[in-house]
Amino acid sequence: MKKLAVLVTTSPYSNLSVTALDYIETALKSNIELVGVFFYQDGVMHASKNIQIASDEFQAIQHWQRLHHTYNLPLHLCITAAEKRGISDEHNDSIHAIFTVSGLGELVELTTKADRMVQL
Amino acid sequence: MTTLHIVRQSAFNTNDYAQCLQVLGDNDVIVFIDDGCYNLHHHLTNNLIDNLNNNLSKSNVSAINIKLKVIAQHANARAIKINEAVVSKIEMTDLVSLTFENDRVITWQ
Amino acid sequence: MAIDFKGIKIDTDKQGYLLDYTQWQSDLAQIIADQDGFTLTTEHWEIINFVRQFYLTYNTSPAIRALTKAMKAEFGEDKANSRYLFRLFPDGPAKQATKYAGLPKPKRCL
Amino acid sequence: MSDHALKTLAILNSKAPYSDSAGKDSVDIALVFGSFEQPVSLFFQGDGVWQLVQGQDGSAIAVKDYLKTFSAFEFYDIEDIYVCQNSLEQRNLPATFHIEAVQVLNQRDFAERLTSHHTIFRF
Repeated sequence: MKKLAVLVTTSPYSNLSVTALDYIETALKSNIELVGVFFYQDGVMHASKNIQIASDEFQAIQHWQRLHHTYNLPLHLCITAAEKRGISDEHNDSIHAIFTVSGLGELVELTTKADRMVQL
Repeated sequence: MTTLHIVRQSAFNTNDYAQCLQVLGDNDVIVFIDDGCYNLHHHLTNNLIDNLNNNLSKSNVSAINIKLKVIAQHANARAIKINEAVVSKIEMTDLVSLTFENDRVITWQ
Repeated sequence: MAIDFKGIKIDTDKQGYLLDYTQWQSDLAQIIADQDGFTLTTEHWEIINFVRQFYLTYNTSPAIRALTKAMKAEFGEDKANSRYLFRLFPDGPAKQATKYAGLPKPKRCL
Repeated sequence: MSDHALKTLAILNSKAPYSDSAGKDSVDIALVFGSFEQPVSLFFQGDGVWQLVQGQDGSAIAVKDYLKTFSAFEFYDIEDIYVCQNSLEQRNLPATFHIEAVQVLNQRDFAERLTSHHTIFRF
């Protein structure tokens, strides 16, 4: 089975995350093993509980939740990049439960595990 | 050994696409997604196609036999016409397949 | 959080790391270490000085492997290894030596 | 162990150093891969070449000068550093840098070296 990992560096209020989600879901449906998604730079904003997007606009978080629950998709968060943007797992936990608090070591791990690591 | 180049930005706005063209190798694949679709209107793409057709290595393109593709849905949404004689329409499933058919991926964003 | 040092208030974070590394002086190291109930020996000082110098030169605190590599030339193989460093600093040399050297808390993601 | 076979990483730097954190974010990744003994090469293209210019001082504009960290690359086994000759010429920059061991490559060699890596990140 082919193994894919994805590095997400674009924020949930950029329309680019629609493409990242579409790409990942298409891969999952194509029977490709997603070893994990790593969120870095503005990509970490996806994990914020405090983001509210108007109900008639694209809700990236709902799709991450769906993919996480349907496919057991690991979602790793660079905690330093997150804390820099006001997202923290300490007091007033502001991280959606589907995300795993990680470090860049996890990015190394995903890169070595995957046949392809794609930045989106 | 080939590279899949995913081009996400308009060359009217950034140099990403121009930089991509600098590192092309023979038989590489370029896929335009998101605002990269606008590059179908950019002279860099016309130049590239001319060079590929003439099999010349003038301008900054020395590679030959580059395949140009665009995600149809992304181009259609932007009312970008696709000249299928030179650029092939693909779907997201094709992009996923291309990820593994080529040896590596560079995202130009 | 703050340390009162010779009448000057030195701000720290809640784990005791200085907020401004330029306020550090060598007399402060043991005071910071006291908060952890930790006594600094000559061997600790070698590492603390080395880590601080590394930071001042490269604007980053070294990861453990880079630290041992950098130490090789100055200290030789006996000391330039992670076993030696962890024996000196049981909480981890990256976390502990940087703290007593007055350097910023290492990033959580590293 | 095929799962953990060494996969070479190239980081392609395309942004000037000070206006955003891309250059710093890129160095952080390079240092971590180096710490985990994963081969990593650095490439500088386009405005990325400004990161190598001598005599810069981020502190003058209150930016943490992460460029100083480049001098520590040897301790992280980061030894393969390449810059695009075209990009230097376009900016009228000399091939002198604030770190040693930078290799200037013409377009073809730059492309070939870059695409000899398994994974490529671009910042």
